[in-house]
Amino acid sequence: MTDALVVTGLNKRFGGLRAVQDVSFTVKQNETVALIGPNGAGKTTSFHLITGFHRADSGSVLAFGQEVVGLKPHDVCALGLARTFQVAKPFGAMTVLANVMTGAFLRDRHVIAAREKAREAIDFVGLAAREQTPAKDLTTIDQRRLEMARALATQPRILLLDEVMAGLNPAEIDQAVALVGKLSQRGLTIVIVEHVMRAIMAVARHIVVLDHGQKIAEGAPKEIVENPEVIRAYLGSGYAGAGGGAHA
Amino acid sequence: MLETVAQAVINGLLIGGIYALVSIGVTLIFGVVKIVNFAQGEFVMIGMYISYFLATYFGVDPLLSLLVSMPTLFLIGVLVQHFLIRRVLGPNDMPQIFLTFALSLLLLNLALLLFTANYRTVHTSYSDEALHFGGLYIPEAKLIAFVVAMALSGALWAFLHTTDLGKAMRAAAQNRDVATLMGINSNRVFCVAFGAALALAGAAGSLLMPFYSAYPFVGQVFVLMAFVAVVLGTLGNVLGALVASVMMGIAESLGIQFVGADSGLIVVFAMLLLTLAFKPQGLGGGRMR
Amino acid sequence: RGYAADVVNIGGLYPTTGSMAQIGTGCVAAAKLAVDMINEAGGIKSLGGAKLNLIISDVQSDTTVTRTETDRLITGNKLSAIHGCFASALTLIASEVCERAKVPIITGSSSDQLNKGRKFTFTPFARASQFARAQLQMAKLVSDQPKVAVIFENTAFGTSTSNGLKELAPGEGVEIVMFEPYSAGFTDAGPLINKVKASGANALFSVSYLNDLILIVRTVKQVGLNVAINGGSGGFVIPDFYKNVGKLAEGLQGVAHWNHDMSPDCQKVNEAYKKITGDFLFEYAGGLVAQTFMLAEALERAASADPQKVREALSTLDVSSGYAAMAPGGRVKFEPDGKNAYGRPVGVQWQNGDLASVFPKEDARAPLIKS
Amino acid sequence: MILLLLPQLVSNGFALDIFIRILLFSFIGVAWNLMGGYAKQLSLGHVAYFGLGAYTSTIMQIDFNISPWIGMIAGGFVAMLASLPVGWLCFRLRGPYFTIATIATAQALMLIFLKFRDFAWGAEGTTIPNLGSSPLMMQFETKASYYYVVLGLLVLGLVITWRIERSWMGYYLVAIGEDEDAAEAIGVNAPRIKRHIYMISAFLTALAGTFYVQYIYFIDPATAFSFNISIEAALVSIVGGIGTLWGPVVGTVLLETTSALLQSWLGSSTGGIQLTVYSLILMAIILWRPTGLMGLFNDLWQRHLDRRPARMRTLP
Amino acid sequence: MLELKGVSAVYGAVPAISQVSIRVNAGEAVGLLGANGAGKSTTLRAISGLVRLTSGIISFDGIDLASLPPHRIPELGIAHVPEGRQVFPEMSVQENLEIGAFVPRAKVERAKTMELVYEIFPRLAERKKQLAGTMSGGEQQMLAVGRGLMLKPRLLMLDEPSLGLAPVMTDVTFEKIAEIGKMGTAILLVEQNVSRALSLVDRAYVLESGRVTMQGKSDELANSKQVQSAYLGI
Ligand SMILES: Nc1ncnc2c1ncn2[C@@H]1O[C@H](COP(=O)(O)OP(=O)(O)OP(=O)(O)O)[C@@H](O)[C@H]1O
Ligand SMILES: Nc1ncnc2c1ncn2[C@@H]1O[C@H](COP(=O)(O)OP(=O)(O)OP(=O)(O)O)[C@@H](O)[C@H]1O
Ligand SMILES: [Mg+2]
Ligand SMILES: [Mg+2]
Repeated sequence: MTDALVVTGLNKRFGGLRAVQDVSFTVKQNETVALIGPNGAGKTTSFHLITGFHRADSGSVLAFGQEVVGLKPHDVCALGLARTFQVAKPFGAMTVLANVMTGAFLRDRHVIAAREKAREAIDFVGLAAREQTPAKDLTTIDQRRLEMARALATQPRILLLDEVMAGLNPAEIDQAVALVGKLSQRGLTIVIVEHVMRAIMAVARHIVVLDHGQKIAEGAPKEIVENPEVIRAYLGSGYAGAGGGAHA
Repeated sequence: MLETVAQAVINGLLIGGIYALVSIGVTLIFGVVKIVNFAQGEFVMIGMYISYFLATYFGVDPLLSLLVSMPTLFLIGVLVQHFLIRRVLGPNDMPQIFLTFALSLLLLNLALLLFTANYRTVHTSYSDEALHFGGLYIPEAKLIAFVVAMALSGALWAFLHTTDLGKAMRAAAQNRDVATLMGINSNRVFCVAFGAALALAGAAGSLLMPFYSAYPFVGQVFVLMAFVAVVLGTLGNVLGALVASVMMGIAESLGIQFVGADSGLIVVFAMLLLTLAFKPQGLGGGRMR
Repeated sequence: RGYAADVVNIGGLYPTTGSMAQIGTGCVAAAKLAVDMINEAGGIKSLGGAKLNLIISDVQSDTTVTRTETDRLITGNKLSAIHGCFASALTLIASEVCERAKVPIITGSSSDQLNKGRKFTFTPFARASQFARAQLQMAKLVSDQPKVAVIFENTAFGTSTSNGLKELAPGEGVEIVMFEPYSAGFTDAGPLINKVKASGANALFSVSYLNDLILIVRTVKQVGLNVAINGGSGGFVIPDFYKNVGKLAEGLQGVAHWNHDMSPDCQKVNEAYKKITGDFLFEYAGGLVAQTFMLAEALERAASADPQKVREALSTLDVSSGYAAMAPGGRVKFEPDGKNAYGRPVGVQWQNGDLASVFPKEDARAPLIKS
Repeated sequence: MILLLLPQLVSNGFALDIFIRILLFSFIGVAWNLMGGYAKQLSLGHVAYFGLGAYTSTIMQIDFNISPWIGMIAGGFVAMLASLPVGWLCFRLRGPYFTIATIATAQALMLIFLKFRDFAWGAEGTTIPNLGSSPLMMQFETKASYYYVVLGLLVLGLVITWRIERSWMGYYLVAIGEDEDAAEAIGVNAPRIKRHIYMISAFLTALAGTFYVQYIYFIDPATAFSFNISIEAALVSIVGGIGTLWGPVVGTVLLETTSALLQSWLGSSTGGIQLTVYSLILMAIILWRPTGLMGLFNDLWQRHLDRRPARMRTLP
Repeated sequence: MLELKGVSAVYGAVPAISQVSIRVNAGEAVGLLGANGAGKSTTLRAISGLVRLTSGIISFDGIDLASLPPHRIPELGIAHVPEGRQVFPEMSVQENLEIGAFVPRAKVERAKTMELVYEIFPRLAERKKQLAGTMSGGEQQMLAVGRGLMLKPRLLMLDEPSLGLAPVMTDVTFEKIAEIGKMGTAILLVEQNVSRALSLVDRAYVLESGRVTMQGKSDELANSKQVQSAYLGI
């Protein structure tokens, strides 16, 4: 079985700053991988590179064996890679339903079919009650849910989630984690960026750690939280001390 | 031949200074208030009429009348911002554009009603004189206008970049609510910006008066050039607008000389479209400077 | 009801707003003056002293508005005739509407296109091509070897006039060293005059509207260029020109449809107009007074307010005295294409702040001053 | 229905003329609205296509004696083709950059038609030959016939808009107008969609150009490429409500009626009054309803719906 | 120092908070907890004058805030770090911080405060010239907090300061907030990371659907069954 996502030697500079340096990692099909690292480590930039919003200076990204570096974002999406944005970008003037239908049209141009698919995605993320609300009137949290629903409506095979759980309280995080779990059960491959370790530990099979644009560690969650390098750069002593149980 | 070219460049440079005054006003309003002011040309017209009437009835030299036209237009700017523009500020830029468009139509026709369509000219001692160097000449009135234009642009740039009020303007432009949290009165800041931009238009009017005629439609002649200049020099970028204006003046002049007298604008438009094709953000890069 | 004869409605189409408002407002004043004169003199006698009723409409210097307004004037009022729209694009449209509605239109516009296949369009004044010939002949009067730079605005007015110049120059023994259209409404005449200077011309023909011309004349002064300027018609022959350039205008030549000193009649009307507006009667406005009288004359002969009959009367009109004959050449008789068989332009020169008729001899009221 | 019978009911030619203008500018507004309203690409250079349509059919008619009916379609295709390079250039730009680039292209086109005098009559322009009544050549004796032609165009424009609005394309357009990056992220090929809608919009605008020339019997660059037409196209949509099916129509009805009434009341008085009043009214409308009059109608409609049981309110 | 009495506010016709009464004493750190959409941000916005009150009184040192124009409120020494990293995207990091000290009371010590901010967030010092809009999410959050500190506030209101911060950074930030509190600045903290928040504040209020439903000392709340199940996920 081909791997879902194979990133090799990815590089991106902004002026003098090397935001992403020689990053390589592999995501197997139907696996959930977390991308973590301190602020400014290059996680969002990596997402931009994979989905075509930035053009990589060098390196390759294979999605199910197909090269996507150089493709436009819509082509990448058509190949089955859907993403969310760190700062949600809803279509403010459209209703929640219309937002999600717009995503659904990628696979089915019929309005009625698209509406069906959209409703399903909306239900899935728990926004059914707000179906007719204009997106600009949603709370930031709901806007992120909407963005997930919209991405799901494109029927992706790989879903890239950028901090969709930021700002949730622990109880809400548990719900969100369950949601991601359900997506995984449906066969989706997921790459998730998150600073909430409670969530990472719960969903990720495999963790890739970036720092200053470079990969500093990679492995199973258990190994990662004990990796002194990761503790120094990212988790902080507070986390190690609390033995991973605390909310962070 | 060389002389002809040199003269063409001088001519272009000088008129570019006037374009700069108009376009910097447009770019300032865009940079701060985030609207494209289609009525900017009509405010130049008002400046011209102020200078004209002061010169005709009180014998005030148009250059001195700068001291009246600039404050008057500043005040008008504050009022326009406070009573009109403020009400349509929002994410949608269509109403704003058309509000200023309607304002332009209003001012133009009001001028027609009050001042008739007649052309009005002021003759000063320096109006039709020029400095001659060999075969080259520099019209005095235009030279003065150019120098004052450059000085005003420089002052504005310094203001925006070194003073807190200047920074506050840019902050308010980017996020009004958060600017309020910083203690910035965005309403007042916008009024000041709009006022300053109109004061520049007023200055342009007064500086034009010694060598140009005032009439109700005069603003439209300059405003198209100003728009091209602000886009060419990146919207909101004062330095960019200045450089672009001067470049356009020179391109127009050379175009008239070497492509054809009816092709000055074509050359300018071609320059705009080419620049945008290769640098969609304009020459000034992506930000307000 | 039919065309009752207690009042006769005449339409006037003039831009009193928009870019041509300048001339349009003067025309409206002149048209009103002419109508008052006719009415005071007893109206149309063959219609029992019916008064003329002038219905003015603002065509806003805009083509769509012109189309609509011409229609509105014709259908909304029982019009006997229309005059108006000196600007050629507007006149062409108004004329097309009038042709289809079968209402005669008399106009001061000099566009040659107006004389192509039209039955209801009458043009009592000189045509664009005639202007060119007069200008060339005047150039010969000031210099033995005229080397002319022709610059013209890239509008209908500019191109049609200048085409004549180019065609006729060789025949008139005039050398054209520069022939350039320019974009009307420029911000700076510097580059253009720079080019004229480089051409080595000793005479400059500028086919321009007022503002461009003001800048051109002032720039020529700044450059210190020594050329004889002929400003043609249009913006050059209106009072505002002198008001704006002052002394610089002295000695500049032009050609006009009409001039206020051509005949005692013209002078009389001029005085009356001056009393109202304070300015002298400029060509389009003066021509309009004459046109109004031509219409009155035609109505008189037709003894009917029916537009068809008025058209018949106009086409057979032949006057050589009175206000209706106030045209250079002194006689008005329309040819089948609507041209005045005797139409010609008058050469003028700014002298002491006034516009003096200097060419041809028959119309001259003052000698041409050679600078 | 009433619209169909209108010419029979209204005998006054002037009133009919106003209706023709209303329909024509509604149609231009509808064409503009497809791109400017739904996809929020504020073009102020649509007159470029209007002019190209006008010139194509007039050149075909006068130089080759081809019926303007055919010329009209040909003009549409010329405009469509022309929209490709213009779109290629302008769509890389966003916001005011886009707007000003469109103004510049339209102006440049006018200057080119002015410059090349031998190609299409230059600045002098030309009048349309008077053929009397000749429906095959789009010349009619009665105003009513012109009325039906332009009514047909408007219906065409509205049907196209209606179909697009309800389809995936409509959703894509609005999405692009809201946030192009987000649209790309869900697989919307924004450049292509914009290109397509621009072509449709240009095509329709060009049809209006042909009709216009045939109706006013005259063409020259200043008329065919008048900035006012670009403005009017956008203005009627904005006043009526952009991105709505009926917005441009509502806006045109309001603005054209106002301007026609002002013109007939004040048209003969001193220069400037009617336009002064007109611009005041325009400002008042924009200040009062920045989102357009359709917003008002929708609010009223919503209020009406609110009084009914909630289940009625779910969309189909 | 700060007192809200029966404050209500609406968005359009939708009530966002109703009859909210809270108090922050001088030098005290107070938390504002609650689920999404409970009205926490709205409460802060009401204090800053960004939403209009439909009823109630907000007073600060006896001054009625609702009667002041919103831009006068920071002059009193109230800093508000808004939710969701709202930096000025087209200004540099340094300019953002300068603007943070726009009011006269902060301007005098601007250079010194800026040193302090750079010390807390070295990343900002490294990127003085970078446009704020191109910073990463977490970097922007640091900038927003830093900008709030620039005001030299007497009352510091923080709306989810840890949003998007890496765990190490969260630790540092909370430490510094605690330090600032110890130096006498009153703090009003909105935070989803409830256990963290409770360990920092002295007292807290719990909002539910726009109403205050619980209040008390932080340790009391931390031990309350209700809080534990609803907000701590225990
Ligand atoms: N357009 C840009 N210009 C300059 N620098 C940039 C640009 N975009 C990103 N950067 C820098 O590149 C680095 C990586 O940013 P990125 O957004 O990928 O971080 P991140 O890992 O997502 O961090 P966070 O967890 O804070 O969201 C940051 O230091 C950021 O400031
Ligand atoms: N701009 C707005 N327009 C309309 N409703 C709004 C707006 N902002 C907030 N609301 C509504 O007001 C209520 C309170 O929102 P608020 O942002 O204060 O909640 P919060 O407690 O800060 O939540 P969060 O944890 O999501 O930040 C919510 O129901 C929300 O939907
Ligand atoms: Mg990030
Ligand atoms: Mg909040």
